[in-house]
Amino acid sequence: MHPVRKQRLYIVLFIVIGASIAAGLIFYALRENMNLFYSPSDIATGKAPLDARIRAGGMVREGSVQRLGDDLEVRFVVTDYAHDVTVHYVGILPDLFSEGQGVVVTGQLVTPERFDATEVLAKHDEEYMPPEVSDALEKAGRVPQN
Amino acid sequence: MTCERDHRLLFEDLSFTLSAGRVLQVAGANGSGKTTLLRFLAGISNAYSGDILWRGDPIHKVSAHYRSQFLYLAHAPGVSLSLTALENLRWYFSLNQHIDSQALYHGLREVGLEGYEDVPGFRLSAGQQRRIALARLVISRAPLWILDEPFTAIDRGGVTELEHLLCRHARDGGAIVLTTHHALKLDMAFDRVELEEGQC
Amino acid sequence: MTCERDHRLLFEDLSFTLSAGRVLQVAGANGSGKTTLLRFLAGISNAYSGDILWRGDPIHKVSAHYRSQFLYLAHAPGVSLSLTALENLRWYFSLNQHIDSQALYHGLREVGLEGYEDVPGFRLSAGQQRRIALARLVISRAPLWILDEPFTAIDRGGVTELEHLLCRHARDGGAIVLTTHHALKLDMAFDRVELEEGQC
Amino acid sequence: MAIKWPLFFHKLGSPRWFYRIGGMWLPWMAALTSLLLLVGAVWGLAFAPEDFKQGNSYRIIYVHVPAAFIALAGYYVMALAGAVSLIWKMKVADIVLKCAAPIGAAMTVLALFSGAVWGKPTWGTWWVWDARNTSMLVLLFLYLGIYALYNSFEREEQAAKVCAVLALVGTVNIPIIYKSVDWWFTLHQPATLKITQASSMHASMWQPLLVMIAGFYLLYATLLIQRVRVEVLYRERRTRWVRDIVLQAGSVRK
Amino acid sequence: MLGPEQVPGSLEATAGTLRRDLLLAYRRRGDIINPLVFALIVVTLFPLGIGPGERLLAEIAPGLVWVVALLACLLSTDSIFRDDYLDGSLQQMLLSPQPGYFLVQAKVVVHWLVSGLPVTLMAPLLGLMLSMPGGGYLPLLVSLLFGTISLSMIGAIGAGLTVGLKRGGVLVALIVLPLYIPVMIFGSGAVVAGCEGRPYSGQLAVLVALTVLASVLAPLAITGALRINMDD
Amino acid sequence: MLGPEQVPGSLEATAGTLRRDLLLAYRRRGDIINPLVFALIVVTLFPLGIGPGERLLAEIAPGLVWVVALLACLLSTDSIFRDDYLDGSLQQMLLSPQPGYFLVQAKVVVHWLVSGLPVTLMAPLLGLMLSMPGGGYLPLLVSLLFGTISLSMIGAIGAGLTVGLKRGGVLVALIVLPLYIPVMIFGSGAVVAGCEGRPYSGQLAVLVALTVLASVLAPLAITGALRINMDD
Amino acid sequence: MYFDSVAQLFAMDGHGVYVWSVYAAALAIIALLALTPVFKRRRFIAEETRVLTRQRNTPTTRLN
Ligand code: HEM
Ligand SMILES: Nc1ncnc2c1ncn2[C@@H]1O[C@H](COP(=O)(O)OP(=O)(O)OP(=O)(O)O)[C@@H](O)[C@H]1O
Ligand SMILES: Nc1ncnc2c1ncn2[C@@H]1O[C@H](COP(=O)(O)OP(=O)(O)OP(=O)(O)O)[C@@H](O)[C@H]1O
Ligand SMILES: [Mg+2]
Ligand SMILES: [Mg+2]
Repeated sequence: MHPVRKQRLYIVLFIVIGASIAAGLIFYALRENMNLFYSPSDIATGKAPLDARIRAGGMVREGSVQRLGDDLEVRFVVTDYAHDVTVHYVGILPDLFSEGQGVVVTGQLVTPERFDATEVLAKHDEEYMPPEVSDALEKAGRVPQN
Repeated sequence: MTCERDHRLLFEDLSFTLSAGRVLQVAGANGSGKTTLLRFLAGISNAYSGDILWRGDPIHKVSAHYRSQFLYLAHAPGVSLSLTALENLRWYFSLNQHIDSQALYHGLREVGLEGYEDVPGFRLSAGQQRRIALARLVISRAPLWILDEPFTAIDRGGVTELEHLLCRHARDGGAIVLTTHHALKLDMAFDRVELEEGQC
Repeated sequence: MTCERDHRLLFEDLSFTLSAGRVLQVAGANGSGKTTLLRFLAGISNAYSGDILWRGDPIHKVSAHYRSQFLYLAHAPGVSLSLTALENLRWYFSLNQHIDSQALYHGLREVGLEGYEDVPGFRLSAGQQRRIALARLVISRAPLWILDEPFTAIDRGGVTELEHLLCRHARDGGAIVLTTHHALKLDMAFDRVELEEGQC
Repeated sequence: MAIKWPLFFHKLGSPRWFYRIGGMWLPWMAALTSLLLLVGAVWGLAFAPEDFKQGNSYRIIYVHVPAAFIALAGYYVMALAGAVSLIWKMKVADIVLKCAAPIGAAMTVLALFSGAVWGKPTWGTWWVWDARNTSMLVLLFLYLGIYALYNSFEREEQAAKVCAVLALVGTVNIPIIYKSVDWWFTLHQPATLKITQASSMHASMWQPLLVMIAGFYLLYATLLIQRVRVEVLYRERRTRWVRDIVLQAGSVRK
Repeated sequence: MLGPEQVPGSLEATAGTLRRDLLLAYRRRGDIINPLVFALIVVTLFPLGIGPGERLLAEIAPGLVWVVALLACLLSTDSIFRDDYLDGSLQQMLLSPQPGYFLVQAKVVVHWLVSGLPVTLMAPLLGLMLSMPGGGYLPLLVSLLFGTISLSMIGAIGAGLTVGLKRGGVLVALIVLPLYIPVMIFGSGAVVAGCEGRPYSGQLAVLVALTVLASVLAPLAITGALRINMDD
Repeated sequence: MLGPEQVPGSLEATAGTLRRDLLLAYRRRGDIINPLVFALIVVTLFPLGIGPGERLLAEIAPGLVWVVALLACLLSTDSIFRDDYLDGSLQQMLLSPQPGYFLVQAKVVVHWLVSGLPVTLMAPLLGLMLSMPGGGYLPLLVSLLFGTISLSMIGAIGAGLTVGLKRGGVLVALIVLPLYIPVMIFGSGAVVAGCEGRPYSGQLAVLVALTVLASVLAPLAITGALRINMDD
Repeated sequence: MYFDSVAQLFAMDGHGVYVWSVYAAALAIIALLALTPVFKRRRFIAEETRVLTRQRNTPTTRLN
């Protein structure tokens, strides 16, 4: 074979082999759960590890927020409308935190039902509408998120 | 064997042909573009318009083949000062030509570095360092030599020897392009291209 | 004015004296120790035994004074390529001598860099860059010049001019030590010290 | 090249042609851009209704989203110009590569700034290390890297080629970065404007947004052409046609 | 004229370059300790800067060790091609009839042997100094082993792009760090997971995939960058 | 013979050197952003490596910002004298009849202007990115302002010692970091105190004292180092 | 207009600072981007005019 062609062939071969190995590995990795983020359903089905620093998120269930004592301890239920998990948190909640709103909490799972949070972030969803529309929707019996 | 080169426009219609067995000196004052021209010939830079042909083909079309045919000696000659003379040559030829070990020793002997084969480059003087690169000329079988100021830092005796070497290569059917500010004295006729300052 | 230097033992009893109005060429093959000797003379290195005397005093005793008396041009000449020719010279003389601006322009004109005063160094060719350093010779009033291969990269015309400059300095009562592989042609007599390879 | 390219492709590569055509288009584009941005901004600021949850702070969307879109698109413009410059050695592509970097970087800064300011009232913090924020910050670094690399070369041709390589390598990396940060942490909201489904935003609110997005795309094109034209003058300063322009514009005394 | 049979094959040329670079590395064997000591010192700076609380240190340990390893590699990367560029060897290499791809790969591999590998081997010690939990050591070693390879490969792109510039140092860092980020996220992710007793094979798989990809693709970019810079 | 009246005074020589170096810095003005972006990127690496938790980040913020500022200065330090050494300017400077002390000081000051000062000005942004508490910003600015001066001075000693070596980078870091430690302890100490609402004027006073000492003593060491390296 | 008064438009129920600062920043950045090439062009013309004037007045240099 012409030497220049031979050189090119080697290079192409090298790249093709490398790419296939990489593809295989990625395929394997996709089947593993690398996520640090768990939904209440994941937690309920036992996918989340206990006593490890993880993140969870979902909606704050309406009417579930309870202030305990006069210090900053709060308890609320995070739900994905399939399963629930109860979150304990001591600290100041962000301004936008409210019932029916999305949150991301960081902390650890003490038991499969109880999550002790060290951090609470309010998450905003992609719905945008004027208040009148939202009121109208609510009157018509549709909750304007998810 | 013939090698042809045409080169136009930057040097305003410069055009020359170099045939096997000939030596071509590129002359001109400081800043007239000698180094620039040699870099074009070696295919390092292509900031020119016009064509440089090697046996009828533009060099950038046959670059891998063309690169095996010439030896280029630049201001920085590619000699690593942390390596010995021998190690430097061994690497160079592992890339360029099949050579046996004896040839390397022979080459170093020819350029007056006998006894310095295993001395690291940084312990040598400016001229001795330069001679390591010149040893390649003795050893290589590449038909075309492109030499930018090969006589730099070389002493009187060395210059004469190098001139002999150039003649021998040309007589053996090789071709040489070189620049030098030194008055070239060869035992044979050679061509000159003069670059003028305004041209560039 | 007389300048004396004694230098011993490394070059096995080398000893010479340089007087005002004289030019001394240090000659020798590659690796014979020319650069090394010049570095001793400039007080850069003191890995020698013996004495180097400036008007009777060892140079390391009168170093601050001695340093104001000579101009040293090394392989790397101290020209910053990010600055223009003019800026380079201005800085050099702000350290070494009171000079007026006109002298700088004059110096650059003398070495053929007229019109290149405000061009950054990296845009110049090898020889033009070297000429920036040579402009110091035209301008400076230092009595002693120590020049290591001043002709490197300089074209034929430049060499002749530089040789004239050397003569003029010597005639004006200056002293010059230089190395070169080039056959020095001066309009006046000059001394030579030959270093032999075995000596070093 | 064995392939015959359409004539306009060759012309596009000619700086002179680009300068002339760009000059013809520029005033119209600038006028339209100003109009769109003005209408969009006034509409978004004063006429669009407030959001039922975020109140008025959501009006930042009319700057944030277009700026973020442009910041991302700008990188691909740059990489594309780099590819063209490496493959076809087209002068104008070199110049586009150079000019796209500062504009893209500025838009990235704007997206970051507006996002940070928006985050204060909505998330309660100026900055969180979520996937969108982080990858946007990295995008800024890529822009700055290109800019710094370009400016450290003394020869423009070389600078352009080197940056073209970097831009291409960066293109491979942007999706990887985005994906790698994505599984890692997300707080930023998902897409509001969806191509496949109806937007989850009320019409009275997304109409001005569309105007603003169109305005920003046009703004980007205008700014890019404007910059490229000036850069063309610098690059071609030795040519007759640029000298003629100089002679016309300035007063060369005899 | 020189026939193609007189030109050494790619394998021989790559071996020659490998031998030369190993020899150079051996001549400068003192340089191996530089990144090591740098890593050690930076790891010492942290307790001094943030206070010596063991809990806090343990918590940041996996990330910190990775960041430090990365910086140590980065600092040595900038000079992969510098010397060869200055003395003209690089030019000779690129003007030889050999494909740059494999030669460049050989150079990067040697660079990894004298920088990435030692740092990897020292990493457990750094972990220990920061009281990193026991489960993290295995993923630390494995992730750094592969991670440093890709760092060398990616770093070499930056080194190649800036080889013609006098002051590469910080510029290389600037160009290269954004490209390192995915590697670091998966690498340190694996170590964090290991520390907390979670499975980490997924992260490692992605890391290895990135490494393999970088190893086969980066030489293309490096060779291109070097060729561009040769024409200064 | 040249009389002493023909030799420019120290003031003139220092001014000349200052002008030259400022000019060089101006020609390479793009380089100013390099340490800035480096600092930004390294600060970005940390949340990615150790996780995005705000509490943790805020806790390590003062120390981290200081360490990063220090590294950014360090990386640019290595090249203070490099170019001048390579092109022979340094040799000419030391062979001139001027005292090296002031010339060297001028060079270091210019270096600080283009590296330490910008990093200082950017530091509050870094603090913000790491959610540093509000009380820390003032001491951060002041401590870095003085701290970076002494870092430049001390770094220049390292740069001077290694200027003759081809691969300075890591070695400089190695030599210089131990000397930096006291500066960093007091600097980050002041910031930590500020974050926690404690008084910090004591630490700042010590820091300023160290800076003044470094500024008057370091030039001696630097000049010595450079002279030794000239005789290679 | 959605708001009842200009004052309300500026205040935006307390979110005015955020919203208006973003729009101001956008304006500033766009203005900066649009004006730099204008100045650069002016500088270019001035520089080149000087060069051409010099070349006109020195007959040795040719104008190609
Ligand atoms: C510094 C912080 C922020 C950064 C860097 C950032 C970045 C981005 C980017 C890059 C996009 C474009 C995404 C795409 O093209 O797919 C985007 C879109 C968007 N961002 Fe942000 N953002 C930030 C904060 C926020 C905040 C606080 C909000 C509001 C709660 C927000 C709301 C939006 C919206 C509504 C979109 C449009 C989404 C779509 O339709 O695709 N952003 N942002
Ligand atoms: N990097 C550069 N950028 C712009 N112009 C340059 C550059 N390098 C060289 N030049 C210019 O190109 C011209 C030719 O330079 P070249 O180095 O080819 O000259 P030369 O004939 O080799 O001179 P010398 O004998 O001094 O080595 C010079 O006028 C020089 O000013
Ligand atoms: N750094 C060094 N360490 C040890 N030996 C050295 C060193 N530099 C040079 N030498 C040796 O010292 C001798 C003299 O070197 P020098 O550079 O002075 O020679 P030179 O006469 O200037 O030669 P040239 O004409 O080649 O420049 C040489 O034999 C060289 O091998
Ligand atoms: Mg030349
Ligand atoms: Mg010598």
